[in-house]
Amino acid sequence: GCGGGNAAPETTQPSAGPQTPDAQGTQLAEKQEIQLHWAAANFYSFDNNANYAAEEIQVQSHVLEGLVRPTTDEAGNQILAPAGAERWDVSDDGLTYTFHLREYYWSDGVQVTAQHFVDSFRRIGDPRNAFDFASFIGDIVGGEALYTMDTETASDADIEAAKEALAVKALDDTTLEVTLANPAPQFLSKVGATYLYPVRLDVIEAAGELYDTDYTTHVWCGPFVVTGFVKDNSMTLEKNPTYWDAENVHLTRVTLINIDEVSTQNTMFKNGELAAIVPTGDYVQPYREGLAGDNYSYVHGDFPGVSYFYFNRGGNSTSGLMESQKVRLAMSLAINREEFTQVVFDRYYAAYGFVPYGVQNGELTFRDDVTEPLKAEFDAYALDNEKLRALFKEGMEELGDTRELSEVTITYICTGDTAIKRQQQEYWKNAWETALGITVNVNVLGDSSLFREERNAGRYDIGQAGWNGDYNDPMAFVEMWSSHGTSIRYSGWTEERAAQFDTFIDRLNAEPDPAGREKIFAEAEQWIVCDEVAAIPYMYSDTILCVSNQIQGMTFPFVGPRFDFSRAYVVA
Amino acid sequence: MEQAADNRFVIIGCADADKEAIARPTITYAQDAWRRLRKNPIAMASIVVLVLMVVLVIFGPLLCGWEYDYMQPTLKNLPPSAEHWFGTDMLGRDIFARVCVGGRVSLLIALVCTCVQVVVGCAYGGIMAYFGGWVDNIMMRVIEVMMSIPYLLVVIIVMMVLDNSVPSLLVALCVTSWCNTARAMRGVILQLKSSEYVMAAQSLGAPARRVILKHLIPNTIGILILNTATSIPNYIFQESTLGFLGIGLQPPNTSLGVMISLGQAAMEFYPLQLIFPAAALVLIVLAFNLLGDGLRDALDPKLRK
Amino acid sequence: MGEKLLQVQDLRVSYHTYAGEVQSVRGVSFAVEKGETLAIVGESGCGKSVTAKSIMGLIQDPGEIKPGSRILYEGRDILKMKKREWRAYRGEQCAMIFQDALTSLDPTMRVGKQIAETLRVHGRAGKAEAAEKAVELLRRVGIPNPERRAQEFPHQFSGGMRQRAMIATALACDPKLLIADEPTTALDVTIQAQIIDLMKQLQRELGAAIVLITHDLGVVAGIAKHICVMYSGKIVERGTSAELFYHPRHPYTWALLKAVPRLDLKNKQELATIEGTPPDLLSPPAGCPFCTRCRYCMPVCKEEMPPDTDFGGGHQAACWLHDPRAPKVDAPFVVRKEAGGI
Amino acid sequence: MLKYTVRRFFEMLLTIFVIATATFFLLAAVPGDPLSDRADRLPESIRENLYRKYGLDKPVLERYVITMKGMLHGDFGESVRMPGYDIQKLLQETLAPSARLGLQTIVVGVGVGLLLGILAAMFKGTWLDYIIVFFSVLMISVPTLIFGLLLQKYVAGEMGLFPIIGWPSGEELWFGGWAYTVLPTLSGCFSYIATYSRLLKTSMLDVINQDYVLAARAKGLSEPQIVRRHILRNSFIPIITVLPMSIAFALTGSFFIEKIYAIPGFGRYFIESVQSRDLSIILGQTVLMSIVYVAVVFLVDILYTLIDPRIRVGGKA
Amino acid sequence: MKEKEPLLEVRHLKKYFPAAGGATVKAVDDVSFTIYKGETLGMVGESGCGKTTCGRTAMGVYPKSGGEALFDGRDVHKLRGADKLAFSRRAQIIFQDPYASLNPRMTVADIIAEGIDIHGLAQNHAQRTERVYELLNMVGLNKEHANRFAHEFSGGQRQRIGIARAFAVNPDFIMCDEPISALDVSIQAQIVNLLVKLQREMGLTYLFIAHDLAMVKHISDRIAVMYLGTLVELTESERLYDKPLHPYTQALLSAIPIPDPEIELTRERIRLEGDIPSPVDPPPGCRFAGRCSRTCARCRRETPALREVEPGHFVACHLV
Ligand SMILES: Nc1ncnc2c1ncn2[C@@H]1O[C@H](COP(=O)(O)OP(=O)(O)OP(=O)(O)O)[C@@H](O)[C@H]1O
Ligand SMILES: Nc1ncnc2c1ncn2[C@@H]1O[C@H](COP(=O)(O)OP(=O)(O)OP(=O)(O)O)[C@@H](O)[C@H]1O
Ligand SMILES: [Mg+2]
Ligand SMILES: [Mg+2]
Repeated sequence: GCGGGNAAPETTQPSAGPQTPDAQGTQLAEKQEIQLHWAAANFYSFDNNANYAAEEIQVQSHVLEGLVRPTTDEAGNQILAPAGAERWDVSDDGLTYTFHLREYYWSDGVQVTAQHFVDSFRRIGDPRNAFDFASFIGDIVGGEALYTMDTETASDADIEAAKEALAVKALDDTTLEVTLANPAPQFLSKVGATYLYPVRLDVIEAAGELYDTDYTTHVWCGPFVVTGFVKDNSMTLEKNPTYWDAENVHLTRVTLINIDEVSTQNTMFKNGELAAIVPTGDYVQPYREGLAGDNYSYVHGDFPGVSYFYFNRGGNSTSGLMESQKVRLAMSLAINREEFTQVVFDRYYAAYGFVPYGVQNGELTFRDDVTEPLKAEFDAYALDNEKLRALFKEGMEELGDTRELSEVTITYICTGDTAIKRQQQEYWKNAWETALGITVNVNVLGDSSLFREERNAGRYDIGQAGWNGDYNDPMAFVEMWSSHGTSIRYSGWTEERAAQFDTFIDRLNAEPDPAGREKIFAEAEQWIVCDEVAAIPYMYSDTILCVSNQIQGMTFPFVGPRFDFSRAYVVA
Repeated sequence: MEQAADNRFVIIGCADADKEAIARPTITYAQDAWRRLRKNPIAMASIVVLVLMVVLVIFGPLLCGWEYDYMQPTLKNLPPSAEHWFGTDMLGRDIFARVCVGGRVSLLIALVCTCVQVVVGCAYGGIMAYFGGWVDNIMMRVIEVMMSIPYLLVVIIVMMVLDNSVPSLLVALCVTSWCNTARAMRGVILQLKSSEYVMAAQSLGAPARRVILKHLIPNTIGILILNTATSIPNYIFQESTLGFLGIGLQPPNTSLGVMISLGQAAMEFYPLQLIFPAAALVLIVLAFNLLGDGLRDALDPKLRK
Repeated sequence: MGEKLLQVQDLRVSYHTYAGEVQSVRGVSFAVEKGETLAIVGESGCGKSVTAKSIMGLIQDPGEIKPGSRILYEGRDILKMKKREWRAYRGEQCAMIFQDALTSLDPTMRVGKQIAETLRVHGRAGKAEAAEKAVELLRRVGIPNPERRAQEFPHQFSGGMRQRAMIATALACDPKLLIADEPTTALDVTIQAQIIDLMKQLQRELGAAIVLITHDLGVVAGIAKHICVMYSGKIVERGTSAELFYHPRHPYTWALLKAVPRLDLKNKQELATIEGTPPDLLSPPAGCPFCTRCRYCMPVCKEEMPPDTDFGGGHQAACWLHDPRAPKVDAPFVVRKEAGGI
Repeated sequence: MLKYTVRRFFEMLLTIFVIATATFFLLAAVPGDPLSDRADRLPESIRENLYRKYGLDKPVLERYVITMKGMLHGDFGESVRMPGYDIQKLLQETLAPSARLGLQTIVVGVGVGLLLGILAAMFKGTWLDYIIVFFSVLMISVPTLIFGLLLQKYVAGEMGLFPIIGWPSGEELWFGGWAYTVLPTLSGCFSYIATYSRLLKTSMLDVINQDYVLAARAKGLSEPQIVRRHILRNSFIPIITVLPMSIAFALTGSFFIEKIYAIPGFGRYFIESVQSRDLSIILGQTVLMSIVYVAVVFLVDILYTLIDPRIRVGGKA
Repeated sequence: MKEKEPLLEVRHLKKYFPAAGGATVKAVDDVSFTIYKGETLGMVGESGCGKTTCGRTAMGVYPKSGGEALFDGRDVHKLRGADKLAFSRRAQIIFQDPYASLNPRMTVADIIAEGIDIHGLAQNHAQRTERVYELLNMVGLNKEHANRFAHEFSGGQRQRIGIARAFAVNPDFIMCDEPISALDVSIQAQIVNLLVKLQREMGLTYLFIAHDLAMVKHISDRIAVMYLGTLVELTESERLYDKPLHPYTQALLSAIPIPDPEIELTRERIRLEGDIPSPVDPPPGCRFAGRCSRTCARCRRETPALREVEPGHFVACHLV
């Protein structure tokens, strides 16, 4: 099970951690085959360096074996378990990592060597490949220099030289040494991501154009191998007999199949055709309350995702009011996050900070130690419309705007017309209008491109976004506001403000101690949501899963694949 | 024989006045059509339903006393009751009021779009068929191109050029809607074109516009009605599909199409949220179709006698 | 007197329309003997086609054959027949040639097949045999090159040929009764003459009785043995061909005879016409339907329907002029020397 | 005939060229590109390299020339959204299920539609007619998606009569695995049933009043014989005019049904590739659609002459 | 007799239609005739022989394939714009089919006033209405008919509406395309009488097309007999009746039905064998050769030209 910090009280704790069937004394079923839903359309490539979508990770994490594997321990805590690396040493200054690989093999019989990791790190950093997660090598000496090279100006030779210079070295076949530019405890979590799993250059070369699409050109080194793939529809995985831990892999075949409609998923789960589902919307309640039968276990855990609003703080915004911190704060305090999550989703957590529950900083779980920065202020205002309006008005007056609140119109941009999105849009509009007495103009844009167009042109006051952490560290949630981050391109987050924020990053880079880091993270978070009001966080994501009682041993890592079935088994 | 008898047997000949008399009452085309429509109980029922719908759609929210966008988050997904006739939706809004308001938008869209479809389709099809030759060939190709270009692209362009508002929604819905009508019209008009009354008008010196408008198009009513009545639900659904692209209706505005697609998400647990708007739509479409059938019979000069 | 093949007794047919009941046929009675030709003459809309369709059992929905009407075919009332009996009767016993050959032939079916169809449905022939017979029939109605023509479609035929194809279809099962509803109206004079000749010849060969419907007295002069003159749903005069042409008794018949264009008239001289239009059958007048157009109209004509006056030899006319109380009127023209007044 | 075919062929090429050009420039005019979604989350330097990799940094005209040159060789280029795929490969992998589903849907939908149309026309004004009208209106008033889901939930899920999802593959790609195809076909065919029953009814009512129907009755044919031999053929002409559109659309896949029943078909790419601005796939699909359409129209023209001998191929009255 | 002034001169007019398989239908093949002001030229011939086509081509309704048609000295096919509009006012058509030639969805008033509207002949609505009433009255219908629809009328009445429509623009010349063929005999006479009366009153010129020689003879001053796209005989109507020269004309005359059983039963009719042959690529020689009882070798070889055998009597036959 997944450790749940502030998990909702209804949570049924599933069996924790990977357990061997024998330990439980359970009877294994004859047929060790399961089927799972999987949004196939988001599986674009078999190239683990090129991957970026969750569905790709879901597959790659089962067919490849990286240095470490994100999973949960017996107690349900998030851990990085030794995988391809039997063990690793970290130098005292936190800058040098030495991984000692175990002896394990690709499915074609070739041993997995440290060089395969070196190749993978260099390949993902190669600017000519322009891989999405190239920045994952950013912590390594020479990493940032490599992936930020400009392919127009840099020659191939320059790039090759930069690749050589990347401080990842195969000391021998089973020893890999990585040198970091600064002590970055999150590095280990990044290594657990499938993007940095090993690659075989010879296989890539032989496959040529087919490497992305044709699984038969690939070799595998994980617990399963791919034996079937229908584009945008399904993927078949079968047990890899040469996997180093094959004796603990029980499932012989796993079919990942695309079932778009939630009602279909539901029907199939009830019919026992799906091993697990992720209920959403109205389906959550019946599963949570056990109305849907009793042959499943209900899992509720944390998820590293936060939903927030950002502002257009440029002078070009439609109302021109978002420059005022007080206005922004008023908007942030005006919404009833508890009611929202309750009414619209009937799940998730109200967010008064930016770092979600369960995110770990080394051994520490950030949210357990640091109270949410907005909480106090929110309680002070207690959704009192008078006070909120006064605050908003004050902010307006600071900007020299003397209009009545009823004359104020702000524009809220968003995308999508699914039932749930529409409900959100309507809820927010209503919430701000009733609390602040202003008019909120909802502009729903057709697709993400149109949305971006509108956003980049600044024709809005407030916009909606979500962010999921790629690795398990608070850094994944604060880095975006730095000058390396992605916020810089929109939301009126100027270079200046980013530079201001970079001081936090600089301090973090110099601080290897988790406790010290925690303090700095707390300051940074305070700055984002309270002092600067760069964003209005309103909701942390969570994970809800229902697993058939027939299936045991499935784990649900915090980052990485949503289901880890590598050690799961079907009981009779 | 008697005097009286003699009077009766006097040749008086025929009076000039009765010569060309037609015994039937004088009634105009419209009167006659209306009269025959009235004889058709199904068509009359459809009219009654439509009128009722229009009344409901305008005054419905007043009747039930709820604003269509008034949220009561604590009272969400309620079943029908005396308070909320059709129950409440997922944000605790009154479904009856929403069906009325949604119906208003959907009816408006359906009517405006069918009007455009009919007008443009007729004009285009008429011109194409009337002039024939290379004009026809080119205009036909234009239709082919229009119909082949991905519709979504066209819609996005419309959104860009115009803004994200109800008028641009209407434009987006109408951009290619007339193509099929134009094709159908072309087929009929090609046949009508060689009829003698068209030739008569031409030999009187009638310009093309007059021939098309006065002679050709009025005689295609049957096809037009069929075309129109069946395209009404199409528009209503297309509107909700375009809503998916964020065109036109912005929250909390709603339409039957939107309500149906939202209701579909809640179908499993709150089927009434789907059934009410869907029933309203079926009623509207059924009424339009049956009225269309009746109208076609009433307007068809062939069926008169 | 020959044997009666068909007897129509007091046939009344109405159409129920929006405006009310259109009484298309109002009590028509006549009889056809085996092998003879009866002509029904009258102007457009007087109910000729409705009469013909009644005999074929083709009156459909808005139309209704009123109770009390009887149509006896070989002594059997066909109005009481069952569906299956109707199918055996139509086409085999009694066939019909329609007014408009172009619209009466299925445009999508080869002519030969349409002819063979009749034979097939009545089980008269197998497929191949029927096809052969169809070619034979086409030859018989005088279509040159019938083998090829049988394979063509109606639109490839000229008007006269289409009409002949219709005749061939009707003749396929050697019916005893042939109803020809204005078979020549749409055709020009030369073809018209050909078709009439053809019908005469076929009648001689096959001995079928023919009911010939037309609005042109000239057409029937050479073929009909008996003639009924119909006006506004009623038969106003009937008799043998000679009687009717040489001793017409009804003002309508006079007018019809006069209206036939004659080559001996002076150029641009005013032609004899029947002014006005027939009464609307929606509300037929109580009196003589012709009275509004009749030069000899009397007050009584408007009030009361004239009774049939019998002139012997089956010659009857329904006109008040033959009432003893009425003034004597001469026929307004002379067909032959011996023809005269009443 | 040959001349006509050749002319039509060249006209088709020209039309397709215009369509492709129009699509290209529309796409260029529309904001966004296939990378923008991804690039939004990427640091600036990776972003620039990514655009350069796919040649999307070049000016529009240059890209147009490149695209058209490729098209001349039948190469629409590689998808940006789906690395390693081009339209040919995509079609190879996905067209068969879509085409089979489309064909089945058309055959069943049009077939049943025509049958209902015949019944409605023959029993015009009776309760049967009104029931058919009611159901056909119901069929066009309820979205395919809802039909699909309802059928799936009740017929497959609760009654267990058919598999919930899936589609025959391998040996059974074209024949066999019928159980899988029943529900998808059924959910898809409703709209065709509605459209075609209404259309046929209208045109049959026209034909029923024709003289040759009366003439056929006078020959002693029974009502079913008349319908079969004379009425149907003649009422098919208007049907044939609209059939090509239906076929062209059906063959290239149905988005909703493929989604609901997890059918590995082509339908989804229509919407998705436009939304992701994936030029090569959009162009390929558009051209494919037009080719199918033009080809079907051509076939139908020939069919016309078979059904109605008055019409000549390529002839204008 | 005063000098006859030509109004419509048709010279070597040809009209071909494309037919299946690249063949051509020679519907009108080299036809020449002249219509003088104030006269009526009758045109008779079997169905499909090209009468309508000839008339319509001469009126410029169909584009021509050859030859020319001069109306008042000007080629009708070359008229454009205002000239064409003016021409359409002077020359009018009455159509063959009274059912097909009236728009079923227009009122009688609108049908009749169509020409008035197009040519702006009425200043205001009242004037227009008045003119419509006048025209209705002229053709023997009354005011109360103005707001009805064509379907409410009988065939004869419909034909009169068509006549009123043609007369609405005060034309000089009217082509009457079989205005009586579709009508009952009793009504045919009404129409002919009406046309004669109107001609007398207004000094009109008619081209009167029909297939029934008996009726044509009444109304026409001269008669042209057409056979399969060509003129075979053209002369004054009395003379044609008294002394038909062309064998086809003779056959036509003999086919006229006479309402007298004795004559009908006894008279000798000239039987034409077979139907009118197809005008698709007709064979060389006399077109009538296939059905003529007096065909000789020359007839099959050589197309006879229209010759003036007597003053004002033209025949195209080798044997006269
Ligand atoms: N289907 C029908 N519905 C209504 N009235 C009809 C129908 N068929 C015929 N009638 C009416 O019956 C009357 C007689 O029509 P019928 O067709 O018998 O005339 P007719 O003598 O054959 O005329 P014509 O010479 O024009 O063929 C007409 O007044 C017509 O209006
Ligand atoms: N639009 C057309 N296209 C092709 N062929 C035509 C066309 N119009 C007429 N024809 C052919 O030209 C020939 C002459 O036709 P036209 O209508 O002029 O004859 P008509 O003498 O007026 O006959 P009717 O007495 O039947 O009116 C016919 O063979 C006809 O098939
Ligand atoms: Mg009749
Ligand atoms: Mg003609």
